[in-house]
Amino acid sequence: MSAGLTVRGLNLARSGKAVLHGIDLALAPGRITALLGANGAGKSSLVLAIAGVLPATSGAIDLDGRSIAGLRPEAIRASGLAAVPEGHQVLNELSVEDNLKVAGSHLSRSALRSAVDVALGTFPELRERLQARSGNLSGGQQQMVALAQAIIVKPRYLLADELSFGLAPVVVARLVPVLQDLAAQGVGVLLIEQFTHIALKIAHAVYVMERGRICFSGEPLELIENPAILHSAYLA
Amino acid sequence: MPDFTPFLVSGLATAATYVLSGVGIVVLYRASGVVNFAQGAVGALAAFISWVIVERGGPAELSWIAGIAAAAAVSFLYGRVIAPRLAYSDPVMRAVATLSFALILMGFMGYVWGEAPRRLRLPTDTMSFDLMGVRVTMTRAIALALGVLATCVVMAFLSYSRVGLQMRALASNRELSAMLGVRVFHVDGWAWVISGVLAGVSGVLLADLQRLSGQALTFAVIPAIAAAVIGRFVSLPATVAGGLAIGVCEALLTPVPIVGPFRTAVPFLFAVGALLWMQRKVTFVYR
Amino acid sequence: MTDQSLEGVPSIRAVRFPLRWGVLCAAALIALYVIPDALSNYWLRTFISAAALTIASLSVGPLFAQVGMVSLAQFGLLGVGGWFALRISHGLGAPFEIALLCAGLSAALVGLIVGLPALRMRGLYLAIITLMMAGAIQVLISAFGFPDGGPGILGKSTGARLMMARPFVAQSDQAYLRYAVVVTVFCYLLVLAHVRGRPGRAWAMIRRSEVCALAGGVDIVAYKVWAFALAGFLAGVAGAVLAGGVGQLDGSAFPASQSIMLFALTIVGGAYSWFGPIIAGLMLRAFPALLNDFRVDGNIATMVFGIGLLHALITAPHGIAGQLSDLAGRLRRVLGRERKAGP
Amino acid sequence: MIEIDDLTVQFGGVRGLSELTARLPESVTGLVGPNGAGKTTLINVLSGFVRPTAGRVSIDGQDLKDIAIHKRAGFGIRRTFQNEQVVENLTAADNIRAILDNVPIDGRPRTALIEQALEFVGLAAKGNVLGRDLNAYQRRMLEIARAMVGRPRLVMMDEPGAGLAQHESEHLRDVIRQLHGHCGAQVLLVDHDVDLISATCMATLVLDFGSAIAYGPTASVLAEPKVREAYLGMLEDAT
Amino acid sequence: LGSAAYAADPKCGAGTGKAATGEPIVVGGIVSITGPDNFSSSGLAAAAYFKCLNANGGVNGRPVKYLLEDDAWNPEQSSQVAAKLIRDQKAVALVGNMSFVDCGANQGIYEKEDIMVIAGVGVPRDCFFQKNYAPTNAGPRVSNTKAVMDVARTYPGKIKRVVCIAPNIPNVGEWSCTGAVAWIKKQGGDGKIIAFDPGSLDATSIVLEAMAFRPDVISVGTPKGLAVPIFAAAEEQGLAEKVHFTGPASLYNPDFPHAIGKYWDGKVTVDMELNAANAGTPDTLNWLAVMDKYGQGSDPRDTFSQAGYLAARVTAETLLKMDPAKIDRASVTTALRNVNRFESDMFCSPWYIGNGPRHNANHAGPVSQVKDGKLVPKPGCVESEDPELDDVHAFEKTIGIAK
Ligand SMILES: Nc1ncnc2c1ncn2[C@@H]1O[C@H](COP(=O)(O)OP(=O)(O)OP(=O)(O)O)[C@@H](O)[C@H]1O
Ligand SMILES: Nc1ncnc2c1ncn2[C@@H]1O[C@H](COP(=O)(O)OP(=O)(O)OP(=O)(O)O)[C@@H](O)[C@H]1O
Ligand SMILES: [Mg+2]
Ligand SMILES: [Mg+2]
Repeated sequence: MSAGLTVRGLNLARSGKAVLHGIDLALAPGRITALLGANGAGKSSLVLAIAGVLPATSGAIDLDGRSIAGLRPEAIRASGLAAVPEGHQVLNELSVEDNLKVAGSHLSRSALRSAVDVALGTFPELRERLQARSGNLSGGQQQMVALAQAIIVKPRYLLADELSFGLAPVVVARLVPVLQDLAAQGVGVLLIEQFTHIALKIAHAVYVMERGRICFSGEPLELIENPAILHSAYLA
Repeated sequence: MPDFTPFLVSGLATAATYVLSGVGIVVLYRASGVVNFAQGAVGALAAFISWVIVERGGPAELSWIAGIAAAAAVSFLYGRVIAPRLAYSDPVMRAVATLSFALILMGFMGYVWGEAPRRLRLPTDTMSFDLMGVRVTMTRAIALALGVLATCVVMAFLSYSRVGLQMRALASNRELSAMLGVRVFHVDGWAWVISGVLAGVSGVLLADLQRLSGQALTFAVIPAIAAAVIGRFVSLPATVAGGLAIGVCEALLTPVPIVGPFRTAVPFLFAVGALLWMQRKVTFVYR
Repeated sequence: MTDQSLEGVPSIRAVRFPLRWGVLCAAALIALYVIPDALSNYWLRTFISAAALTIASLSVGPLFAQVGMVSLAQFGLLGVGGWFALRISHGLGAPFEIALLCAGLSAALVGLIVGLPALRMRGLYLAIITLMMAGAIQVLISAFGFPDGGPGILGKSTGARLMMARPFVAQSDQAYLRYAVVVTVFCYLLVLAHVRGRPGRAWAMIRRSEVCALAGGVDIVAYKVWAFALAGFLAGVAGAVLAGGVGQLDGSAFPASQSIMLFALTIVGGAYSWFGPIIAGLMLRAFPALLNDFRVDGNIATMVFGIGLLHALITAPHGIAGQLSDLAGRLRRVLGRERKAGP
Repeated sequence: MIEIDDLTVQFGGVRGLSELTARLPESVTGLVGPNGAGKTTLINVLSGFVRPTAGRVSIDGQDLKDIAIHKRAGFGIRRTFQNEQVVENLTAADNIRAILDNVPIDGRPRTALIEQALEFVGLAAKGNVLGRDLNAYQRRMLEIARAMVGRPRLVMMDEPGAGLAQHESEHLRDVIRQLHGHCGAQVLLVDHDVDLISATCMATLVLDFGSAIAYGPTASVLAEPKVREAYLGMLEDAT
Repeated sequence: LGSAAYAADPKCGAGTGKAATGEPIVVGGIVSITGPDNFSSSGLAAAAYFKCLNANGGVNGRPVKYLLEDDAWNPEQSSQVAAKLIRDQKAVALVGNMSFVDCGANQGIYEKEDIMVIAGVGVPRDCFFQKNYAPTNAGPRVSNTKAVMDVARTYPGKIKRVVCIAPNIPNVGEWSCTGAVAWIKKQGGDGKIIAFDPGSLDATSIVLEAMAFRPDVISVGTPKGLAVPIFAAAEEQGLAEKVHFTGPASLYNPDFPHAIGKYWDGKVTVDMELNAANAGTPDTLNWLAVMDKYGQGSDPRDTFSQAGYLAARVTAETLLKMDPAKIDRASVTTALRNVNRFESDMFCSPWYIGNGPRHNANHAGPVSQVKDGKLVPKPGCVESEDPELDDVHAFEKTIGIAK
């Protein structure tokens, strides 16, 4: 009955300051769900909490009916949820290739090789930089590495924080069909994106956050038709 | 002009213990980003435990194994219980925390065993052969062989095994590694155990070759750290070369008049030299 | 917004002095006048040492808190300062104040010469290099020993030892304790002037990140050198105060482990707070004296210090001073609430 | 006026910049290009963090080769970072004061300069707030304030719009537009938000593989087919 | 021997058997308990003796209140506890001191307050060059000289070259070796001092350096803890066959033969500052009896303990001769300075304090040999012929001790 990622009543504090208040959110397999909200609304914090990096104060997080609240990040990753944190974070000291290998270290050698090939198909820019120290890559290239790391593991749920962060428009345009493809294969995608028009275009469902609370959830169409909702959330 | 050959031969064995310690330090740093100032103290503990067992009439082999196991255990314990609580503070604080670990171990050893005269003996002490006019015990030969062997094994482990790759990932960014599915505690544990074992071997050998004293063995970490600095905490071959150079230089300076008494400053000079060399090209990669 | 309101902003929260510090000053002056006479000779000497160690800790704390540099050689530099103070005092018969200043300057210089290669490196390397420097200073000190009144540069006497001359105005232990406290206050003011001024802001940028500092036009090496020199100076002054207190120094008292202990207790005391160094000074000298009174094994003290440091690093990165000021803040809030609720 | 001649930056086997030659006279210039094109590298060369392998750059006729990194702020080359670099334990005002310590202020009172700068980026009320208590957007604005105090010649911004929401992005636009008029500095702007570039930049330089592929008035450059192919892709069709 | 010690009832002071109840006389003592080594047995013996004295009438009815303080090998702490004992507690004398740092650190206060220190064990040079400090032991320099002289006498004509190894500690290292080297040079031989950094670990290098001098005898003049690795390194090189090994009294410790191992059996001689603990002479037996009855079972019965006992005894006997009502620091200092002859069968020759500018009364004693895991004294006493003692000998003539 409970396929999907559900978050119920999630509260979170960072450095003693409450940043999430009773978040309810559901992520269905095969659908792209957009999460919008102003700076500091708490989107990234929510992603980190789901991924197990930030310990939630209270609330439930279930993955396909199994509670993952309180698990360590690596365990959550192992149960099929991949999160791409914001700010193009990569393992700076490692080469691009090693970055990809680390992400796929649970795969067999041959499975890993083909998964890496698939990821490089999406980001051909990385192919000639495979041996480069990833800390030396440009910001956009690092974001590509981070996304590739998520694609490699073939997750059942993908949380992408600031998908287009630092990416050239040409790359963003290339990513859109990739995400849609993933969704078509049954992956549940949570998309956080500064360019609202892109997010609303490809999402099946939308949540809007305002100061640590969900203030809207529904169809993208509702928001497109009623831009005031979004506007007030951003000006909050 | 004094004859340096005997000093060279004697210095090599000491150098080998620096190498063992230094390699342990580098492995740990590469995996968890901790510069372990307690490496010497952990080795000292191994030596004391071995000594206790031998004094009680236990078999020598058991005594080394127990000593080294104890070293691995305390190292692992620190890595499991204390280090994770500091995992997100900066590298300097993590290094300083190991200093306090060293203080605790030092105080403990001082309290339990004090500084009474004692000696740790290995059966290999009595076997010896002559090399260039110096009698070389098997212990020394073994120390050198172990130093080389351990380095090779650890190098292969780091570059070819998955755990090795994951160790490097961990050192780069713990939080992100965890998000990428690296089993942090598991990998970390490996690193602490390896470094503990290396510390233990080095401690037992040093205690045999030189002196069984908590203070002295604890501060034997300084040449080992200097060796690791030469390897920039990354390169094992450079660490090995550094450790050997420091140990041999210290010994070779012994008969040189005037500078001889100051030869304990050799690690310092090497480390400074290495730092100056590394500074030639300071590049900023920022965006 | 007026100019004054901006001027009044404390630039760094770490050194914000408590309110009504005028009252505090007055109280301190009275205490300074009264307390030494009430102390036993044992505690007088203990507090003289504690004052010196407070200065030493003051040389470690700001370096760490403001610039993010860890120096594990400060106790060695204290020895260097002591050496020069003794030599100048014995050799030239110079007044104590001159010896004090020279001690500070020479320790700053020695620290700089040895630390310079590491200053361009990040914190960790600096920590390592200074630890080794502490070891090297230990070798030198035990090789040369401290001057005890003889002729020549080494100043080794062949007859009886001479004690270092104390300041003219502070011959007795009581007066010397007051003197040491005043010197400590001067050191505090020196640090404060730095932290509140231009160097303090430059250090804050360096601490944030070196790119930030470079892009902001900060000459990183120069400001780091300056910070290190200041720390060396304070350590040297501490050495002179200590030498004046005991009358002479012993080569065995400056091992690298003492430098580590000094750093450790500075962190435990609270490097970010103005009274952290005082706590550190007391813990380094008064606490062992207390333990000694109770006949506790020194090894146990070492373990206690180690555990204290670990505890501080894990749970209270701002040290005891940080916890105390948290407590004071909480008390003030509670009291404030009561007052508000009262009328 | 930025003059770039035959500028090459080699990172081991990779070319960050490849024989780039350009004259950038406009008061607000955009710098765009695909990921890894060398935009950040160019900014790093100008601010001194990267040493060119060959070629030269000069600003207002002054060859930058002769100016040490930490002296460039004083000379007037200022920048913001993609990862903001606000000092957490200084107040917003002191963050700016720290810069004023190292740049010419022409004898004007510092407090006035600080107030003006804060006012300009919309942080007038935040002068006493510690850096760590500012939010991401305020920090980014504070960075801009730090970059524009005390006679700057060139203010470079590396992706200031990344991650900003729409209305914040609009405020940023206003600030960038007024920057030149306010302090007289030339502005070099790197961003992947084409709207931001079009709205603020008079001219735009497009880089690809470390070389210029187009330069001219922003609108016409962005309309060039090779730019659309290398950089913009089919995004317009998607929206 | 144990039974003999038990059999004897300790004799202290007047030996009345009645506990002293009068106003206590405060006597202090500074030793190093915590730190690199537990260096306190001298003070513990003094404490035991004063307990015994108090149980036997005390000082004409006044008990001695003996306050023992730990300086933890730290000069600062030493000066603190000195201030406590002398200024706060108003001690009339310090007795049984045993510390590496006390002599140097407290010289100023001892002279300023003019208080006499009858130390058990002095090590650095300062302990033997002060007007107010009189140790009952001989010191490492005298001891080293005697050790080398003894080897030279055992193998007449064979010993020409001497190496003396010492830690590079100011006022201890070089100084402690200079006597032996001066002596061998006077005999037409040659000597070399190897001062090594105590922090240095590499004993083999030290031994090799010593061997490079081609010595006939090596004196290992280090604390016992540092000596063990040096002997180990020498064993590794099989040196006992090539060179004679000896060492000063710092090696005279019951654990020492065991620590260096069987290889050295019969191959090492160690100097003694006092007659052996198991000599069985009356005063030795009395000391053991005092320790058994008034000390702790864990207190060491070593040569330092003997020294502390002697220091306490000489003090007590001096106090006993004074008017109990007129015992203050000044009178005690004067009385102690007037001690010109004190005899015990632990000493090879009479001991004294005297009014001289420095004190090194103990400069003759036996030498022992490592045998069957024990240190066995050789018969006879060796008299140090260190030229540095010339002034001491001259002073002894004035008080009629030396011929
Ligand atoms: N490391 C941190 N420590 C303490 N508080 C933090 C930290 N990071 C973020 N916060 C606070 O948490 C709140 C939510 O921040 P978060 O980064 O989750 O927002 P966001 O919606 O992702 O914003 P953005 O659009 O800037 O990415 C903000 O009020 C912020 O001040
Ligand atoms: N320090 C370095 N070492 C090696 N290669 C580098 C270094 N810095 C940059 N590069 C490489 O130089 C090229 C240009 O990088 P740069 O950061 O200038 O790109 P960019 O145009 O800013 O891209 P983005 O839009 O993604 O930020 C990239 O391929 C990058 O990998
Ligand atoms: Mg975010
Ligand atoms: Mg870039």
